Amino acid sequence: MTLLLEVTNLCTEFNTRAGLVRAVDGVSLRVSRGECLGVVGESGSGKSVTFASVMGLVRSPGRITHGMIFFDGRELRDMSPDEMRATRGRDIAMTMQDALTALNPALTVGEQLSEVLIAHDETLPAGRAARRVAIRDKCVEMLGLVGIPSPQSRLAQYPHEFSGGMRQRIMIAIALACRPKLLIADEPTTALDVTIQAQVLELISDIRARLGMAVVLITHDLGVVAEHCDRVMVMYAGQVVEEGPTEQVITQPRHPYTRGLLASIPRPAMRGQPLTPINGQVPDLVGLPPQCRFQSRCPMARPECLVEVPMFDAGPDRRARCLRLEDMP
Amino acid sequence: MSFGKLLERIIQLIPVLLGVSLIVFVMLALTPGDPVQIMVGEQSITPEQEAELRRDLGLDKPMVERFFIFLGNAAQFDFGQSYYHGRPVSAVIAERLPATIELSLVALIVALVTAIPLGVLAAIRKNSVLDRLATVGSLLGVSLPGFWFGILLIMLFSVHLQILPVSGRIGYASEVPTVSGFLLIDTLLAGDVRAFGEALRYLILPAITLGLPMTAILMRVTRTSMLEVMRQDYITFAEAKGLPRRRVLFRHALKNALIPTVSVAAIEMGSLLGGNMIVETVFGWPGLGRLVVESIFLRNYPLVQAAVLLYAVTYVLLNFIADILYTVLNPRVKL
Amino acid sequence: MTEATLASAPPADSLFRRNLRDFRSNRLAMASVIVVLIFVIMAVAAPLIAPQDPNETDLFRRLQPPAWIEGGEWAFVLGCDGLGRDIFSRIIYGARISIFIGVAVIVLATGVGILAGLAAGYFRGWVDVVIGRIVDILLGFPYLIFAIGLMAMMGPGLFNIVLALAYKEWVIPCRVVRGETLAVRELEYVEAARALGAGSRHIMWREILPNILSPVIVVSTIRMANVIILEASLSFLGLGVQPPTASWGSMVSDGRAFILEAWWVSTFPGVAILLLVLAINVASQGLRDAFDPRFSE
Amino acid sequence: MNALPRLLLATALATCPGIFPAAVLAEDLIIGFTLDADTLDPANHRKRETETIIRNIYDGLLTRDANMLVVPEIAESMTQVSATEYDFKIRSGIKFHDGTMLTAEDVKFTLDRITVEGAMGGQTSPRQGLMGPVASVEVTAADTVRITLKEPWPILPAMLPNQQIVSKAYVEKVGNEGLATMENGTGPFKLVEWRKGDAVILERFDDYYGGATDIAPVGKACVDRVIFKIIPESASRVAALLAGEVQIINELPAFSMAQVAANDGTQVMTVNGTRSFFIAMNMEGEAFDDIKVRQAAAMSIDKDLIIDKILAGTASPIDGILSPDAFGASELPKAGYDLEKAKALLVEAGFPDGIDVTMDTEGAFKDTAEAVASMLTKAGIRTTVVVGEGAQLSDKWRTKGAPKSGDMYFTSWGNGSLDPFDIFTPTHRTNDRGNSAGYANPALDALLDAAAVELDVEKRRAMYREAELMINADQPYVYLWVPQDIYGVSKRVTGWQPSADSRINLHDACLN
Repeated sequence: MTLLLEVTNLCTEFNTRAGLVRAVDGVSLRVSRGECLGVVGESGSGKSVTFASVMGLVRSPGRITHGMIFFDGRELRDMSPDEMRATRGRDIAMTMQDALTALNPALTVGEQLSEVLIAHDETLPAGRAARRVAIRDKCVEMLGLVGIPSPQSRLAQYPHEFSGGMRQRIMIAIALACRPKLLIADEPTTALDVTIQAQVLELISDIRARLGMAVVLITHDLGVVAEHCDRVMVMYAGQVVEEGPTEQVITQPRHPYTRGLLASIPRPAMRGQPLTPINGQVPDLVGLPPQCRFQSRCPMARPECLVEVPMFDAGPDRRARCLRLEDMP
Repeated sequence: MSFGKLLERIIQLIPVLLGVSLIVFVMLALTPGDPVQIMVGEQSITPEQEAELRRDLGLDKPMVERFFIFLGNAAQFDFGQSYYHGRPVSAVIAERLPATIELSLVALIVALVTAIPLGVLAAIRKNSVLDRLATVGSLLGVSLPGFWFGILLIMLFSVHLQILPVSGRIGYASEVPTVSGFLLIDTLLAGDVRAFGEALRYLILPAITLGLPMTAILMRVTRTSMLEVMRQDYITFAEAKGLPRRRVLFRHALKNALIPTVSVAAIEMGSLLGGNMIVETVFGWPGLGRLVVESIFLRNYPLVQAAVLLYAVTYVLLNFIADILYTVLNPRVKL
Repeated sequence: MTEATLASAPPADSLFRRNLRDFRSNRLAMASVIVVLIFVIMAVAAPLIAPQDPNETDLFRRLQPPAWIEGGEWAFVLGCDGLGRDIFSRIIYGARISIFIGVAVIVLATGVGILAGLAAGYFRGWVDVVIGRIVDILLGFPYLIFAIGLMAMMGPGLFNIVLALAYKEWVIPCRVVRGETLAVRELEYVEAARALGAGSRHIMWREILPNILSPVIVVSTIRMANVIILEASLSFLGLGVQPPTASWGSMVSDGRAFILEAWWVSTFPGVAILLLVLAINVASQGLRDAFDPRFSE
Repeated sequence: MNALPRLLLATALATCPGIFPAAVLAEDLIIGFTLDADTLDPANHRKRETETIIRNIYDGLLTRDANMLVVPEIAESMTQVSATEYDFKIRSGIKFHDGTMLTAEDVKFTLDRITVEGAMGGQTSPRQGLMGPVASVEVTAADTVRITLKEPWPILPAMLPNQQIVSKAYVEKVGNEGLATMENGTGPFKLVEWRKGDAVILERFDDYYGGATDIAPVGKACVDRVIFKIIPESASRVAALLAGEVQIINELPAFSMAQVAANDGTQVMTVNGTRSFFIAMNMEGEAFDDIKVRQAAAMSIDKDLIIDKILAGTASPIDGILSPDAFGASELPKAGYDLEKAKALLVEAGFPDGIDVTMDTEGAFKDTAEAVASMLTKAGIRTTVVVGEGAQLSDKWRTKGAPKSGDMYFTSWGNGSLDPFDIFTPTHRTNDRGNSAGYANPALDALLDAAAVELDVEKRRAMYREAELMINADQPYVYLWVPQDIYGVSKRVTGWQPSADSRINLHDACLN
């Protein structure tokens, strides 16, 4: 598999009133073509900001301070705003957590879908009438693809006229309209009922297989990752703490935080064992000393953990950010 | 929006309009003095005429009944006779109305076309020099007393620079036949560009004075709501779609940001209507506002009463239209 | 403050104090507060401050220019009006009228508005419907036109202006109070008080009112600026207080006749209105930012 | 103002098509005028401004020249047949604006419409009072109309210029309401358009018969069009004149005279007015029933100072009710400004601490009333000015004998005819309509009644002299002054002169 996205040592900072917050601190990651990467972490762990940085959507007062972002062989950070615009939506697409807020309430679904095509699709015919027909056909096709019944009649409707699951599908249809090479799905199921969660994830997997695109699935749900992702990356307080093939990470976590996460969710494999929450809170990211960020909550923490901890190799294609990597059971 | 819902909304207007009429009726009914004497003022009428007027007004009848007589007459635009003018009140008002409407509309347009772009610019260039200027300007705009600002404008442009006329509405435009009563339209209909420019010259200062507070408020509202909207997920999503900046700003952001602007504009129409009285007085504009002010001092109360009712009903209807516009802009709200 | 109350006070940094601190750190707002205070002092201590009797006419000083222009003198800093009265002294006395009417209307309107709003929001049902209807109807009138209509019928006079403005003004605090009451009445502590058997009056005054006061105060200060402009507008149209009482609006109006020869007659009173209203607006915006951040930008 | 921004602004405005200055048509004479006409019906108004506009459209039986001399206009001649009968011979060949010929019937119709109760569709003309004791109007020959009076009324000729002749057929066609906005007069100008509140646009009536033969030149009007442009604000009116937007303005404020005179293309024109200003003191009240208090008030007011400073010398002080130009006016003893004596009189009257009084006045006179009030205050008559509105004050003070409240009333009475009957009787006869002081003097009443019908001019003059001396002694009013009418006029205007009756007659005005 060839490499599609490679991020190296990305740092993104926010200049807030309370002080400088390094929301993304030296994150490196890779996504191959067609691959599905799961990104897990609590809220505030920097997972969303990381990919907002990739998309070039970090807004003031935030900014990328350093790092490299190679996508499909090009450095995204060197692109002009216009080039970046052309890339977004066409090559890299994104869905957001809640379709209710991500879809513009004042515009029809049809308009929100067709505008992506107008912005990016160069295969559209030139004539006005023909163009309009082509756009409409494509919109209908996309809505059909994500499983909206009788799509023609629904193009003129507004987002609030759809159910939650339907809205999520519409958002996905919009993201996929230009057949992107990479889809970043930011918490695609959090806002949904359990039954619909499964359908939506099914849909993403299904389309991914059909279109052969890569997917980054940002979630805080390890169960979702286990089911859908090839590889997983765990983030904590702005840093990647562990990454590797899903199966291995879940069965044999090499970072205490990953272990904690796994222990705090019900899993069929752990049936019968008590759930143990992680004690404490995510540290305030302002003025953080250079030391292991998890140590305040870590059951395995030792005095020597009060130093800056790099990523260690933890087996083939696996890495973890823990000094006590070897002590892990 | 279905016809049924629209009808429902129209029916909801009725109690408000009734209440407004009641207050206007009570205003005159409670004015101390004999209503007939008040209506007639300095003019003399015969005893027979006076008796007839008493009968018409139903002064011998109980208050409630008199109110319904008033309502019935008002519904037919019958507000009695303006004895000063020797014509019905409604005729006198109708003569003055086009000038007032023209001035108000131009002021509204001036306010909208300056406030909205400025508000948007200030929002997307937050904290820039322009934003700060706009903020200061809007504060000044709501704090400037219109009557004083108008006088300053006259001193500068009419007296000192002598580039704009001092007072009134007429000029070269007097050559143009009256069709709509709006000089800007009539001059264009007549194909007389020069008269159009002339009419415009007379309009500039009053329209700016009248539109200023509204401009200030709308600019602030547009800026605030634009900032609010720009924080929304759907803007991020629109950016993520790689749409052109213009489309994100004007189609996605502005359409939503305009929703509160429309509501506020409707409310501010009240200050525009009230401001007419001031601005028309300062600029000698021959509209209804000045007529009302003059009539107050002549104690021509029937005319004042009719005009107050007219202004209030107009305001209620404008707000109703704004409500409808609101639903057009905001599909989430159902009538 | 005694030590005992200090000890029993809630955590030193109560919300109110933090808000107050926020407000104090807003320099522009503080400057505006100082400007407003200066006007208030001018109004209260007018007889002590004014260099001249505001109503003393002296035809030999008719249209005398401000001090820095040839023909002016420093005892009559801002010049004299058409009857040779000192404009500066009249502006100082005029502050009394503007501020008195501003405060009187707002106090009256806020009092009535709180009562009506609390009743509507707390009892709901028919009380709410009736008050809501009245509010809707009053909102159907453009403000100035309503006031002009009333003044035309009642005749000019200080007391009548206060009434004419307050008749409509109360609607604004009423709507705010009603909305806040509706939101607050379902909150836990109110429920708790009700469960403990507190009477309606106790709940409204002791539990609800203190918690909705901030937005009401913020709205009231913003409205005060508006009321002052409205009063000046009425006076400008000749529907305000009677001469020779100095009122800024009528001073501007009187000066209109002289704009060709003596610009200062209507310019300075206008500047006074602008300064006071601007200061109130800036200060109230600061208040809103500090105390009611929901509405701030 | 610096030249550069001025130039920039001017350029900016000039580049917009059609925005830069209106080239007014050469022959448009534009009058910057204080008030719009209420109506164009000559029989349905009581306002000077309305009358001014109407008089350029309609002609009367008689008119006045610039020197207030009454001369025939539509009438060719007037003959007094007896003490109560006047015959008017109607000029032939007079056309209404619609082309029909004026007949004696039209004259009778017009006068009946004014004098007969309820003749205007049930309403009585508000001008009825101006026609005094007219009993009937008859057409006695094809070209002759006879007016019969109930009693002798020597000022009928002086009052007739106030009434304009309408077309009977036209009024019957358009009705009273139609006549309010449309016209069919015989005057030198006809109506083109009335932009209500903004302007009255008139154009020359080419079939005009020429007007009064005693006033040269006879013939149609000089200018093509006349526009009364309504500019209520005095400063705006002056600015418009200075900017050349208008050629004549009325009510030029006294303090703007210097500026208009100094300006290159404009001049100031004045004419002695006919309106007497005075302060009524309520003689039924507690303080002013004492002549000493009334004298104190009169002595505390420095009329000359006010005339000098506020009215820029454009008024004549009076010590009786009559204008110096009026019939019967004469030199009278002056009260004279004497502050100390005024204070002393007040003490003598039993008010050592002074008195607190109010003075009612209309907004238009606020300025002078306040100046007067501050002078009274200095003498111990502490006066507060209360601005009221005309009709309301009129109700309050002109009670025709009914009890009244109030202390002082700063007011005026017009005397367009300059005949004492028109001003002396209403303001001083017991319980008459303008007797706002509540003055009651049977001896004066008898004298005024006799003077009204006295046909011998010299006897009559002596009677009014005697009456003036009576009121000068009793001082029911503080008699103030008769102001001049002041006009600002472009030097392009020729052939026009202001008239003492405050009307602007534009028949003879030309424009260079």
